[in-house]
Amino acid sequence: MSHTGVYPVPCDRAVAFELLRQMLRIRRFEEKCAELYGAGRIRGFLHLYIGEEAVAAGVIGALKPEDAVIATYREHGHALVRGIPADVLMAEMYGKRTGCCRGRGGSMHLFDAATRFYGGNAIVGGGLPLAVGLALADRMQGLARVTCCFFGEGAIAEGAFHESMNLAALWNLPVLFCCENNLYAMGTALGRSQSQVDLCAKAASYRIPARRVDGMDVIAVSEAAHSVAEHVRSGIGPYFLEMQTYRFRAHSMFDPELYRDKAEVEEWKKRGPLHTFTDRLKGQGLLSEEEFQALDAEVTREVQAAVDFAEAAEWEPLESLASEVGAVSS
Amino acid sequence: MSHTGVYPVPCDRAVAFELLRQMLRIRRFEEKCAELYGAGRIRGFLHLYIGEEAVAAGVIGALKPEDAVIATYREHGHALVRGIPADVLMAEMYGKRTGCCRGRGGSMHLFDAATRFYGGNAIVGGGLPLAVGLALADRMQGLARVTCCFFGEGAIAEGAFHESMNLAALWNLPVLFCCENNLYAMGTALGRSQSQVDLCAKAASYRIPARRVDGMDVIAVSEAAHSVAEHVRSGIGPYFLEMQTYRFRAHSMFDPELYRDKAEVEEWKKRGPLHTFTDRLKGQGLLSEEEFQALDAEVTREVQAAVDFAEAAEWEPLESLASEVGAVSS
Amino acid sequence: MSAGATISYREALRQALREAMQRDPRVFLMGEDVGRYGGTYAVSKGLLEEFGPDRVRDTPLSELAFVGAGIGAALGGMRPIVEIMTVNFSLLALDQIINNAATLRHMSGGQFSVPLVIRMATGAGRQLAAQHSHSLEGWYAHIPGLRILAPATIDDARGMLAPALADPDPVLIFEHVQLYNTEGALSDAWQATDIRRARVHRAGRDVSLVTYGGSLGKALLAAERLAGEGIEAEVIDLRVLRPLDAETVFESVRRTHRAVIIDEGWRSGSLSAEVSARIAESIFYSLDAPVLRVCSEEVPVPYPKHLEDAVLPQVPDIVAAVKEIVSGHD
Amino acid sequence: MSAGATISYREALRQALREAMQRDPRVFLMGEDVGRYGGTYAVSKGLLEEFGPDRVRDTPLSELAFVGAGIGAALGGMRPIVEIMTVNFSLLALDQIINNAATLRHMSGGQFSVPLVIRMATGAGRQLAAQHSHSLEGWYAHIPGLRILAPATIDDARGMLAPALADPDPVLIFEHVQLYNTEGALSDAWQATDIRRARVHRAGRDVSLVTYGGSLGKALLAAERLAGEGIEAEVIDLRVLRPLDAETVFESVRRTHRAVIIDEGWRSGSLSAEVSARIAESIFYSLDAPVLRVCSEEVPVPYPKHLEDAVLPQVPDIVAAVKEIVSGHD
Ligand SMILES: Cc1ncc(C[n+]2csc(CCOP(=O)(O)OP(=O)(O)O)c2C)c(N)n1
Ligand SMILES: Cc1ncc(C[n+]2csc(CCOP(=O)(O)OP(=O)(O)O)c2C)c(N)n1
Ligand SMILES: [Mg+2]
Ligand SMILES: [Mg+2]
Repeated sequence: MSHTGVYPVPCDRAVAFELLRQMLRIRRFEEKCAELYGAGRIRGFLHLYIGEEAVAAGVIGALKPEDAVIATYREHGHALVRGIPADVLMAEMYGKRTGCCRGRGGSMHLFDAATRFYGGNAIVGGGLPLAVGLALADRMQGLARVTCCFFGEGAIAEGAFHESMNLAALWNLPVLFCCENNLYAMGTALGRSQSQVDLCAKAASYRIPARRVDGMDVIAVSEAAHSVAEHVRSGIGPYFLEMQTYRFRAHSMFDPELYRDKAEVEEWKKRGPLHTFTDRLKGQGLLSEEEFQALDAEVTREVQAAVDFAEAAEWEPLESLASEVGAVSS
Repeated sequence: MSHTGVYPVPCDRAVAFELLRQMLRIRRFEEKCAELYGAGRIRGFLHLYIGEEAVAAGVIGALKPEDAVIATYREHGHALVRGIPADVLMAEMYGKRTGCCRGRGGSMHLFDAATRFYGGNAIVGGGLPLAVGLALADRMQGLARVTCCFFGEGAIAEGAFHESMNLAALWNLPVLFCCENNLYAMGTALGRSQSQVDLCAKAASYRIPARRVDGMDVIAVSEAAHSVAEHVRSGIGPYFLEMQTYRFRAHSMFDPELYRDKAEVEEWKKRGPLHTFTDRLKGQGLLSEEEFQALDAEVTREVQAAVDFAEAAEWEPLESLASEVGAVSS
Repeated sequence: MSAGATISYREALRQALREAMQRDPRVFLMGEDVGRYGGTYAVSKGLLEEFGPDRVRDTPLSELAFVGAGIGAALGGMRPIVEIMTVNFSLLALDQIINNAATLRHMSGGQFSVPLVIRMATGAGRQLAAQHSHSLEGWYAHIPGLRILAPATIDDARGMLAPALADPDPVLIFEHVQLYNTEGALSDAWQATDIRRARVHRAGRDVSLVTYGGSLGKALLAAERLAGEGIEAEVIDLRVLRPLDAETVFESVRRTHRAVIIDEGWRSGSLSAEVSARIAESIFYSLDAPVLRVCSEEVPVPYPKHLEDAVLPQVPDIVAAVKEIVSGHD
Repeated sequence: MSAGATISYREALRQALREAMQRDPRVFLMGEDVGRYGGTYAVSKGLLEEFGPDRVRDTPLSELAFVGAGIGAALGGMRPIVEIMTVNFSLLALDQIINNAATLRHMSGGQFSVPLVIRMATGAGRQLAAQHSHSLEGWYAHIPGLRILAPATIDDARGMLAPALADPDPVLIFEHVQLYNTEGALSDAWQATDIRRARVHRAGRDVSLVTYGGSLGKALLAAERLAGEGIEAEVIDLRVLRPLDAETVFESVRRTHRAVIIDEGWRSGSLSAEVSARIAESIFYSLDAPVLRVCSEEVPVPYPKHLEDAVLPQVPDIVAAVKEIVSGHD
C-alpha cells in the first residue's frame, strides 16, 4: 500500500498546492515555536511534529467541516490544518487570553469548538474513548459525520486502545482511527512495545478494516484518507489507518535522544515530506522555485503575525482563575 | 480442535477416574454451597461453576505442584482441584477462622500459599496482570514454572486483557492464558461484547499461539492443557487456550436469567461434562455404576465433612480485625 | 408519580430514569448489563423493553472506554447517563473521569462542557469483601470540576436525576447498595430537588450529626436513642458531597457547638476529614468540644458479618461519640 | 556516598536505586522509558548500562498491566521497583494498586504479601497544565494497606528506598517534580532513615507549620520571613503520608497551640483536611486558634505561569495564614 517514489501527482495543482501550503505552515509554525521555547516565551512541554506534516495535512484535508477531530499532545499541526487561526494558536502557546483556550491549555490542549477540534490530550490513549463517544452521538442523532482520532503507535499498548477499537467496531461507529506510527514512543521503539509490530493485524482482531500508508507521502495519505473517510461516513463502521512516519526532532524539548542513531534520523530525513513533495511538484512542472519562495514568504509572514499577535496579547486576569471549572466549589 | 463425541478415552483408567472424581467433587461441593446459601450459612456473592467442571479439572490436572494458578470469583472448582482441602474451603465460604483466608476472603477470594493458588479475584480481568508478574518473577529467577490464569470471555473486552497479553508475549513469559468461554458475561452474550467473536483470532494479534477446545469434554481439555503447558514451561512464551463451555446456573444467586432461553440451557445440559464423561467411561467398560455410586458417596462424605468442619469452626476474634493490613494506620 | 405513594428507592431511581428518557430524546442509559439483564441492582429493569437497545445500551466490560464514550457523547450533543455497576469498578475509568470529564471545560477555556451523569452503586454491608465494598464517593469529592451527589432518601433518589441532567457539567451520583430495597413515601418536595444544598433532617440543639448516603439512617437511629437520654441531636444529610454546602453545617454547629461526622469511608482522608477541617477553620470559636468522626476502620472490608459490622460505623458508635463530647470537658 | 557531599535530589534517588540493585539481586526497576531513554526525569540514567535490560526494564505504555505485573512479581519472590512516569498516569493503574496491592495480604488472611515499591513524580509548577499537574499523594493516603512516602529532602531521597524495599507491604514514593534539580548535602542521618516518623525541620514556639514534599521549602521560607517579624514557626515535614505520624504533629501543636497546614493538593479532601481533623479530634483543647490550611485552589491547573502560581500555595499565603491566627482572636 506504500506509494513512495515519484509517480505523478494525481490531483489538480490547486489541491497539491494546498497540501504543500499546509505542510509548510506546520513546519514554519513549529520551527518558530522551537525558537520561542528557547527564548522562554513558550513554556511547559512542547512536542514538535516536524517530519510528520504529511499526516495531518493529508488526513485532515480529507475531512469535511462537520467532522470532528481528536488529537494528542503533538497536535499543533492538526490544529493548524483544521483551521484554527495561527495567531489564536500562537497566543495559546504563550498562554495568553486571546489564545483559543484563553491560555489555560497551552501546547498540549488546543481546542476549538468552531472547527469541532476536541483537543489536544496529554494522556496517551486518552482521546480514543472520546472519539468513540462523539461518533456514538453522531450515530444516535443520525448525522453522517466522521470522527477522526489521531494517536501514536505507542498508544496501541494501552487498554484504552483495545476497549475503544472494540466498542467502535461492535457498534459500527463512524470513527476514523489514525495511527501515526513514527516508530518511537518517547525512547521506546515499536519492537520493544509490541509483540506484534504489524499494527494492521491488530485492527483485524476487532474486525476493523485497516490500511497502511506511507506517511511521508502527502498524496498517498490524502488519497487513502479520502477513501476511508467515505467508508466511515457511509455508516459501515470504523476504519484503521496506519501512517508510517518519523519525527525528526526530539520527543519533547527535554529529550537527549539516547535511544536512536543519528544515522537513522538522517536516513528518514531524506524522505522528508516537504522537500520530497516540493521536488516532485517541481519535477512535474507544477511548481517553480519562485512560487515556492513566495509561498514560504507568505507562510513565514503568517507565523510572524501570529507571534506579534501573541506577544501583544494580554494575560488572562487573575480574577477569572476559577471560571470554567464546572461545579464551582464552595 | 473440538473433540466432542465418544472417541475412546485415551488415558489410563486411573487418570480418567481422577478427572471424574475432581469434576464430581466440584459438582457436589457447589450443590451444597447453593443449599447453604439458601439457608443463610454462606453469604455475599456466590458464583457457581456447575457445568464448567471439565475446564478446571482438565487444566489444573495438567499442572505441576510448582506451577501457579490465578482464577476469578467463580473459582471454587479451581481451588478444589488445585488441592485446597474441601473443609478449609468450606470454612472460608462460611467466613470462619479455619478457612483458608481466616474467613476474610469468602467465596470470591480463595487463596492458598501451599499450592500457589493466588486467588480469587472479584475484579474482572484483575488477575491477568498478576499472572504476567508471577511469570516474570519465574523467568527472572530461572524457574521453569507455568502461571496458569483463568478468566471469562467477558474479560477479553477489558484493557487489562490487552495489556497483559501484549506484555506476556513481548517478554516471552510463561503464562498459560485460559479463557473460560461460557458465552455470557452476566447477561451479556459474547456477540454483544465482542466485535470479533473468534477469540483465538484475538490471541494471534499478540502473536500468541492459541487453541480452541471443547470445554465440556474433560479429556479434550486435559490433553490440550498437557500439551500447551509443556509449550509454556519450555520457555518459548505464553499460550492462549479457549475452552468452550457453559454455566448451567445463574450468574450469581441474584440473577433472574432474563437474557437467555431455558431451551438453550437445556441444550447445553445435554453436553454436561459429568454425565457425558460418566457415560463414556461406562460405555468403554472403564466404570461401573457401582463404582460411580461409591465415588459419589465418597465425595458426598467429603463435602459433608467439610460442612461439619465449617459449622464447628469458630469465628475470627474481633481483636484480630486490623491484623493483616500491611502498613498499619496510626 | 404523585407524592405520598410508597415506593422503593430502586423504583424511585427507575421512575427518574424513565421520566428523563421520556422527556428528552438526547438522554440515554449505558452500562454493563443495564439492558437484557435488567441492571445488577434491577434499577433499569423494564427500560430496555420501553426504550429499545439504542437508548438502553448494554456495554462490554470496558469501563475506561464506555465512560470515556459517555464523555464523548456528551460533547457530541447527547445527555448520557452512564451506569458503572459499582464504585469498585470505577477505578478502571478514573482516568477518563478526572483527566477528561473534570477538566475539559477548563482546558478548552469554556468552549466545551461535559453534560454527563454517571451513576454507581457504592458502599458495604452486603458481605461482598475487600474488592466489592468500597465507599469512595468522598474520595471523588476531591476533584474540581465534578459534582458529587449521594441520594439518601426516596425523594432524592427520585429527584436528583433531573437537575443532574440539567447541569452542563459532569455529575456523579452514588447510590448506596443498602438503600435499594428501602421503602418510603415520596414527599411533595421531590420535584424541587436542589442539588446544591444539604438538608437538615431532624432538628436538635445539643449536637450536630453530619452524614450522607448509607449512614443517614444510622444517624437518625442514633438521634432517636439519644433523645431517649435527653440529648437532642440535629441530623444533617450533606446530599451534595462536592461542592460541599458547608454553610448549612456551620449554621447548625453555630447553634449546637458540637459536631460528630458519620462517614462510611475509611477514616483517614474521608469526607469526614474535610467537614471537620472546614469547621475548624471557619467556625472554630463556636465549638465547645472536639469534632469527632465515626468512620470505617482502616482495613479492607472483610467478608464475615461480625467483622464487616465491626468495620462499618454503627449506631452505638455514634451514640458513644456524642456522649463523649456532650457530657465531656467544656 | 559519604555524608557531607553535595548532590542533587535526582542523584540521591539514583544512588539509592543503584545501591538497592547492587545489594539484592531480587530488586529490579520497571517502567516507561526507565532504560534507553534514561528516565523522563533522568533519575535512572546509566542504570541500564550498569544492570542490563532485564533489571532495568522498559515497558510499553500499559500502566495497568505493568503495575499489576509488579504486584505479581512481588508475589513471586522479586522485589520490584515500578516507576510510574508521573502520578497523572497512575490513575490508569489505580485498580491494581487499590484492589490488589493494598488488599492481597488481607484477603489472603496473611498468606501473601506484596513487597512492591512504586515510585512516581508528582506535583505542579512546571506549566504542564491540567492533565499533568496533579498532586494526588494525599489522595492515595486514604487507602489502607499502602504506605505513602514523600521525600522532601536529599536525605530522604537517598534514604527512603532501602526501608521501603525492606517493607513486606506495598510502598508508594512520591517525588515532587520541582525537587529533582535541588541540591544539598547528605547528612549523617540518611542511613538511618525511618519511614514511620515525621520530622521537625525547624523548631519554633508560636505556630506549627505542617507540610510535606514540594511544599516543605515554601514552609521553611515562610518561617524565615515570619522570624523576621518575631514569629517563631515550627516546621514539620510529615514525610510519611500514610500511616500518618500524627503524634509528632500533636506534640508540636500542644506546645504552639496553633497550626497551619500547607498542602499542594486541592483543598477539599486533601491530606491537610485529615491533619486538621486529627488535631480537632485529639488535641482540641490545646488549640488557641482555628487550624488553617494553605492548599491549591480548586481548579484544574492552568498553563500560564501567573495562573499556575495563583493556584499553588505560595510563601506569602503561608505568612498571611500564620498572621491571621497568631495575631488573631484568642
Ligand atoms: C498514559 C500516559 N503514559 C505516559 C505518558 C508519557 N508520554 C507522553 S508521550 C509518550 C510517548 C507516546 O508515544 P506515541 O503514542 O507513539 O506518540 P508520539 O509521541 O510518538 O507521537 C509518553 C510515554 C503519557 N502522557 N500518558
Ligand atoms: C471490572 C469489573 N466490572 C464489572 C464486574 C461485575 N461482574 C462480575 S462478573 C461479570 C461478568 C464476567 O463475565 P466473564 O468474564 O465471562 O466470566 P463468567 O462470569 O462468565 O465466568 C461482571 C460484569 C466486575 N466484577 N469487575
Ligand atoms: Mg510514536
Ligand atoms: Mg463468561
